[in-house]
Amino acid sequence: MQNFKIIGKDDLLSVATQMKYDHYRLAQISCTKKDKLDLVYSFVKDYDLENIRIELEFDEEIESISGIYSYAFLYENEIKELFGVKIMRISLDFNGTFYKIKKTESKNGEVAQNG
Amino acid sequence: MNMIKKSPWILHYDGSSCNGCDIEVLACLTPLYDVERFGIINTGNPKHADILLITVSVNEQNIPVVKQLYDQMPNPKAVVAVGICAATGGIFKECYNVMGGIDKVIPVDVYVPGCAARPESIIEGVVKALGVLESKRKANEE
Amino acid sequence: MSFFQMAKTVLSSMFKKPATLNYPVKPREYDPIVRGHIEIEIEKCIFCGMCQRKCPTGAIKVERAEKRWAIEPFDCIQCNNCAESCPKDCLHMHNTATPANENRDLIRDARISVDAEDNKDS
Amino acid sequence: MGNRTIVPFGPQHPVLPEPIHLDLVLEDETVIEAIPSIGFVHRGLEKLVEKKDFQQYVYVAERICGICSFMHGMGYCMAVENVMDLKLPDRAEFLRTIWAELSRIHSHLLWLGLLADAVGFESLFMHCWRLREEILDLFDMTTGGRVIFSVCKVGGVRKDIDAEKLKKIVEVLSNMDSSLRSITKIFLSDTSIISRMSGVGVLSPEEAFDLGAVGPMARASGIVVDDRLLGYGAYPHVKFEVQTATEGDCYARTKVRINEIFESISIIKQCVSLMPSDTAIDVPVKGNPDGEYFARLEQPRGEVVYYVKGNGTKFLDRMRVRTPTFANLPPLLHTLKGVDLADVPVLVLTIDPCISCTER
Amino acid sequence: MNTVLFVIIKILIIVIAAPIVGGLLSGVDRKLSAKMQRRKGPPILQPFYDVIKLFQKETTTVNNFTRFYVAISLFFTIFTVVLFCLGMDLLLCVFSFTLACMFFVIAGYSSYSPFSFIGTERELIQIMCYEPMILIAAFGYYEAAGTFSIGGVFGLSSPVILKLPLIFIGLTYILTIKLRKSPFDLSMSHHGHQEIVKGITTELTGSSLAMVEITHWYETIFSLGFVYIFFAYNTTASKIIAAVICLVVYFLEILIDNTFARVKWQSALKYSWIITLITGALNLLYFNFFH
Amino acid sequence: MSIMIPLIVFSLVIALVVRFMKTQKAFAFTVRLGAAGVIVLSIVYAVCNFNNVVTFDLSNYEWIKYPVLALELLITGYIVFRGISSKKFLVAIFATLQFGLIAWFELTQENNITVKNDIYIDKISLLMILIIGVVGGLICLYSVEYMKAYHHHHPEFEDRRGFFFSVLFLFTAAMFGLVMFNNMTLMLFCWEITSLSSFLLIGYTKTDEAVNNAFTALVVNVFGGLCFTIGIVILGMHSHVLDFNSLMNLSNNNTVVMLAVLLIAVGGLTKSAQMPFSKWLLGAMVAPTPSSAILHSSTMVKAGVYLIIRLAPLLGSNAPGYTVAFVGGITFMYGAFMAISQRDAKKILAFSTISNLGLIVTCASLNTPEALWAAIMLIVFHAISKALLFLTVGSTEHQIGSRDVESMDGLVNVSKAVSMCLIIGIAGMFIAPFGMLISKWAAIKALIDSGNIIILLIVAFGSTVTMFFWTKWLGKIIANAHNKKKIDNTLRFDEKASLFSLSAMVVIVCAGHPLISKYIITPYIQNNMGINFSSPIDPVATTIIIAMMCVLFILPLIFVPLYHAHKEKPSSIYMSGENTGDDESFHGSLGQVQSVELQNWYMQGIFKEVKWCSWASAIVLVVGLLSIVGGFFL
Repeated sequence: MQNFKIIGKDDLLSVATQMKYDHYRLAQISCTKKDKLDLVYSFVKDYDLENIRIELEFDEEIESISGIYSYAFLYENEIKELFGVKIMRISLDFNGTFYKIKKTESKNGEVAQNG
Repeated sequence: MNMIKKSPWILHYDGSSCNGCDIEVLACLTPLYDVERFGIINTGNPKHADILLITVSVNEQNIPVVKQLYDQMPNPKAVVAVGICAATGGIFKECYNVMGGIDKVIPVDVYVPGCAARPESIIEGVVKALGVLESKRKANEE
Repeated sequence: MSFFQMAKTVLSSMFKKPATLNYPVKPREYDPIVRGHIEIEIEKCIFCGMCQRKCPTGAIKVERAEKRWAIEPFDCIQCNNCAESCPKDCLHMHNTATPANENRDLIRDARISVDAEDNKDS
Repeated sequence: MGNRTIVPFGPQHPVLPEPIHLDLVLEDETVIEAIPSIGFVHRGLEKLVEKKDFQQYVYVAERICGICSFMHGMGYCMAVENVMDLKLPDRAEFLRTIWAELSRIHSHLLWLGLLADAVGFESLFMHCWRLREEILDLFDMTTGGRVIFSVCKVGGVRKDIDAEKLKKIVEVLSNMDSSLRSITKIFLSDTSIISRMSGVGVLSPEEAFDLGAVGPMARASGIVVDDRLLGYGAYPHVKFEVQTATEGDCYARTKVRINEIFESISIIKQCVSLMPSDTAIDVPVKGNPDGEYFARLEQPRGEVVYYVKGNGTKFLDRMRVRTPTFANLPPLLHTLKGVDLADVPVLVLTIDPCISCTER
Repeated sequence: MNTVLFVIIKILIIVIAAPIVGGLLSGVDRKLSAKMQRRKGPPILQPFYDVIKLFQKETTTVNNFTRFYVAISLFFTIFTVVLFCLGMDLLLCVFSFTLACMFFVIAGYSSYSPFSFIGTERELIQIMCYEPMILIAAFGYYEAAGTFSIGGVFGLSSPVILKLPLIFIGLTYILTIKLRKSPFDLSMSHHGHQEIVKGITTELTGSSLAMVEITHWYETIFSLGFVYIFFAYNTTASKIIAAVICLVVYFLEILIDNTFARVKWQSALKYSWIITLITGALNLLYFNFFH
Repeated sequence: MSIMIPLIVFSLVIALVVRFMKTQKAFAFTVRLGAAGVIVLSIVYAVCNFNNVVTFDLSNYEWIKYPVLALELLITGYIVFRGISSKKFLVAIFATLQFGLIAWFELTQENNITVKNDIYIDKISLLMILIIGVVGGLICLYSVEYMKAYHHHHPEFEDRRGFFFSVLFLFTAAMFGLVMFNNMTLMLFCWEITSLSSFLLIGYTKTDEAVNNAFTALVVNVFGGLCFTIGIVILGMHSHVLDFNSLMNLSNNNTVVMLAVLLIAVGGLTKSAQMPFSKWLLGAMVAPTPSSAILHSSTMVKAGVYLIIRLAPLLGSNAPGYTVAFVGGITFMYGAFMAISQRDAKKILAFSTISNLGLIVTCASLNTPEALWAAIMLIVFHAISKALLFLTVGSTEHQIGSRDVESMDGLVNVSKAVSMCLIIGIAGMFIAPFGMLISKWAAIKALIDSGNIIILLIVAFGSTVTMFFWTKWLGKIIANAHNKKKIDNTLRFDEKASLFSLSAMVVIVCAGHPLISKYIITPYIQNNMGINFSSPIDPVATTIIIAMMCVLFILPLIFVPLYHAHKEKPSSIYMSGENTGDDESFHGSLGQVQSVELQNWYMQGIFKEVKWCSWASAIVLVVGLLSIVGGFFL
């Protein structure tokens, strides 16, 4: 079984910086929505996989790591749109027009659960 | 003399597809199937096309696009829905972002089944669409 | 600088037979393994509903009470899951595809007699 | 502003096999800026795990993309099998590897054809696709489907390939060799093609890392990364080399992919000769997945990441797939700047885009 | 009176025969291309089916002028071909042909549609590529034949090609552009997939598009006519040989079409100008100093 | 003397009167009167003197050189003063040198030279008078409303309209003099007045840029004047010749004479902005449009080529001939290439002017009848078309607030009248049946016949490039864009009158070019060269050209009823399916409504102004030096 390192949301930027410094590549960011938002950041170096898990309340805000990993903006826009994760300061923010899914659904929070 | 049967030009639009039917549509153009035998050209431009081949269902964002393309095609025109997703939504039917069959957006003339539709089926569907075009042209003239 | 690299292929192709299968003129022979459409031997069916449960797209409808088995060919993804799960082995994958049609509400109902169904197809 | 050409590129556009939209800002014909818009193919497949059970979901996973369909099914199964701790029979692993590599050949040939088409070389496109049909015939013969195989399942594979068909595969591949070599040689040596690819969209190794490139895109920039070395499937049993190039331009990417075709042929031949005689192709699946796992495997387009989280019921909690094109989009957008409009399709193609993978 | 009638009949024959030959050539082109790609290909008459179909279809338009410009372009192309076949002044033919091209370009501009516009710019670049060579070929012809009159070719005792071998090479190179063959099919390609959709013709439908197609048939005749006058002189045999050489050149263009990737405009401009300079300048200078 | 009165004096009087006007009404009246007067007088004059060569001897008026010298001193003084006060010492030096030289020459050396026919008005002078009178008059007429609007749009500039109009008429008078005088010293005097007017008008707005450009123009022109003067002095002292008529009879084997001819030709080259002197003409575009039209495209720059046409008998297959022809050829190509990378309409016109003048210079210097025919035809067509284009650009600028070609898209929807004039003007510059092309045709024939292969190649490339930039401009105007853009576009009567008459002239002169050829140019050439000569374009071709012309105007008329009868279904523009519905925008990537913008290609990477300018100058200088060295000293 793989390891998932749990960190607080305030440590994200420093951990990401460290990862970048260690020459890790961001493999993906994913979100699972149960009673909390469960964010998993995966980093890959050659054949080595590191997973970092952050648990968030629904209304909690989190910093974008697009300043560190420029290409994170795609993942962040995706989870922002599909799960309603409040990500701050994304380098290129589509503001909910990333997938342009049907807007009427988002009122009752339906959309926010998929992905 | 009606030439539309001898030179149907197609426009292919790939909706929210899995690519399976798309590459089969492309495969129809290639030496093994060579639809150019029937004068079929894949124009890639709605304004030149007679037949709109839509592979797979549409999502919210595709609806205006498909409508636009359909509107831009000059009459007579026919629509062929390729693949079961284009007919009913198929396996994607239950996805939140999929609208189901193409016929919810534009009128469809021929449905081609298959997941993915085989080139033979697609050729068959296009040939069926030719009959539709023919009758539409007649209706136009009257 | 090397131009006309393709010329050899192209010129020799001119004197070869085209690779074209000539499909509608010459019907295509499929390998038996090819997945085309599902047929049922209705007399063997016990209407257990296994195929309906296993079908990933919900194309199969089984009504045990009415002894009715129907498939919506425009929902079927030809995965062969139903045939594999059928306890009585009465579902078979045929290697020819459902014909293209101008009307998609073509539910193949196994209760309809074979002749009638053929008429409807053509 | 006001002095630049701004045109929409896509979603419906003849050079785009799949819908994607770019706002292209041009000066003369040079791209100043390209802003992407996706979502035309977004269906919401990841959420579908809540409606299909984990075994049915294999069929959905296969339809994430119709080109690398088999690899998607395989990746999903691998993730679930790892969660459920299933050990597959060797034959199943070998069969999967054969299909996977055949898929790679077919995908690369398809890509070569599209590339030829993008540079306006129609006859080469036709010849590439003619060769590809021979691979598709092999699929037809072994799985019953040309595009979507439906042979993978959790716990193994659903169909076996008998010895005769294995022989046929080797035969077809051997017969293809000479025409394949003459076709690929054109890509690598014809001046008119090289002039369209060489020096276009250069991605240095540093940029490739900074932008998170994966697969052939990264390998063409000299980064040695190939997830097949992780040792899944039958790859530990076969010998192969990771194909790389150093130039980082479209030409290098073409070269890498062409070499991979021949590498794949060699892998398949090895698999066939090493094929275990044990006829078991699957293991029984008991219970439901509980736990989570990241599976990574190498698709024709690069690394795909499957994340599966089960909760003990037959419906999974979460299935996430990060496809190679998603990772390769930022390098694409980066390299698009400063090229000509005529290069845009070539560049878009050299990442071998699979939008339906990307948006799911 | 008789001569006038004779000329009118001649003009009618030219106007009718040219597109038929052009269309047939185009059909042969498609068939041969298909063969080269190991396909069966469409019937030889396919281009006619296409054009008739287009006339039968509805014509939609993005503005009121586009079709008009296309029609003028067609008119002047026919005009050029008639002038050419009647053996008039070669330079006048070139000018009138340029006028026709200009109207086609203007048709592209008038729609203000993104891809049509980019195609138009490329078309202009293409005109810029081939125009010097065509002009120089006309100059060379004047030097070699002593007259700009095309009819004068049949009074010569030796073919023009002997005096202008390099210019002929340059001209065949440039014909690839005029016939819209790969590698120079930048502005609108006969093949399906191009980054600018269908270039200038993107917005044209129905009869407008059919007119463009017919224009192209006339253009083919005009281009091959240029080849013809390099070989024909006052013997009958030479006329037949010249016609055969036209076909050979056309076949060569088809072969080139199938063996080259499309170039970018920069290369198109660079190579065609360099070739023009080398062949045109050398030939003219040589001719001027030694004759 | 009487023959000068109607034209020159009338212009001078108007110039003087208008200087002291203050109100718009007064301006309008006087300038209209002046313009109409100039037009009518020049036509009347041309008609009256059509069949005879007018000559006049000033030998009884020896004293006239003193007032002329005094005026020259005044002018020189003014230039020196402006030069020194603006720290442009080069201008002062050139001007002083020139005046010193001419004063010395006239006061001490001139006595033993007999000048016969100080005034000599033959067919070409007559043609020039018509151009100056009619085109210039129309431009003056146009400028009445234009200047009013100009100051309305640019309140930041001081309103010096009286001065402006005054200089305009002064210039007209000088131009009349220039083309009438056969005596070179008197011609030089007019020459300097034109230089001065150009300087004054470029600097009209008194901005730093304007003043700088004015000085650039002045320095080049005064340098040209200096060369001219040296040439005159050499001719006078060596061959005792001071008039063109006698000049023609000199042998063209004499090195000293040829040096003098080359120097005078250099004067002509500076005035007509040939390489390497062409920069000033671009700077001159800061001036208000009418002055650009009259000075810098249709008349003053023609003075340069007029001079070269006058010198033509001595040019041809000799060192100065080759040099001048080559300079013209290079300039033709350079101007055309550079116009590609420009988006400011006036800059395009300026480069195109430079380019066309290059062709005229080339033709004039070949000294074959066909070439001369082409050169004169080019002058006529160019003057009319360019004047029309400049004026239309001026009107366009006032209507859409910009003279950027890119902002002219859909102009045809905004203002039908202006865009029609623009289209006719552009068509006149390069499209097949129109005038410029006919002349180019003749030029090509002349070039082949004279065996100038290099220049022939240059012309082949240059004309192609010319077509590129004109067509893309034309494309912008007729584009079906911005249908909703509506601007208050009332063209005033004066503007309309001059624009429409010029447009009509473009067409009429083109259709009537066989007449011009038959009655003006051919007699001139026959007279001058003493040979039997007819138009280089054969009658059949002429007929076809005129037929094409008619077709161009008749076809639309045929199509209009057809269009009304058969309406096509309107359709939206193809935008990859992302249309928003108004044909001018699409759904952008970030969810915004993005308007489509289509911009022509400028290829600024390839056609860099500075790079090409230095290359072209270098080539011209090297070739010039080589030919001088080769021609004179070997």
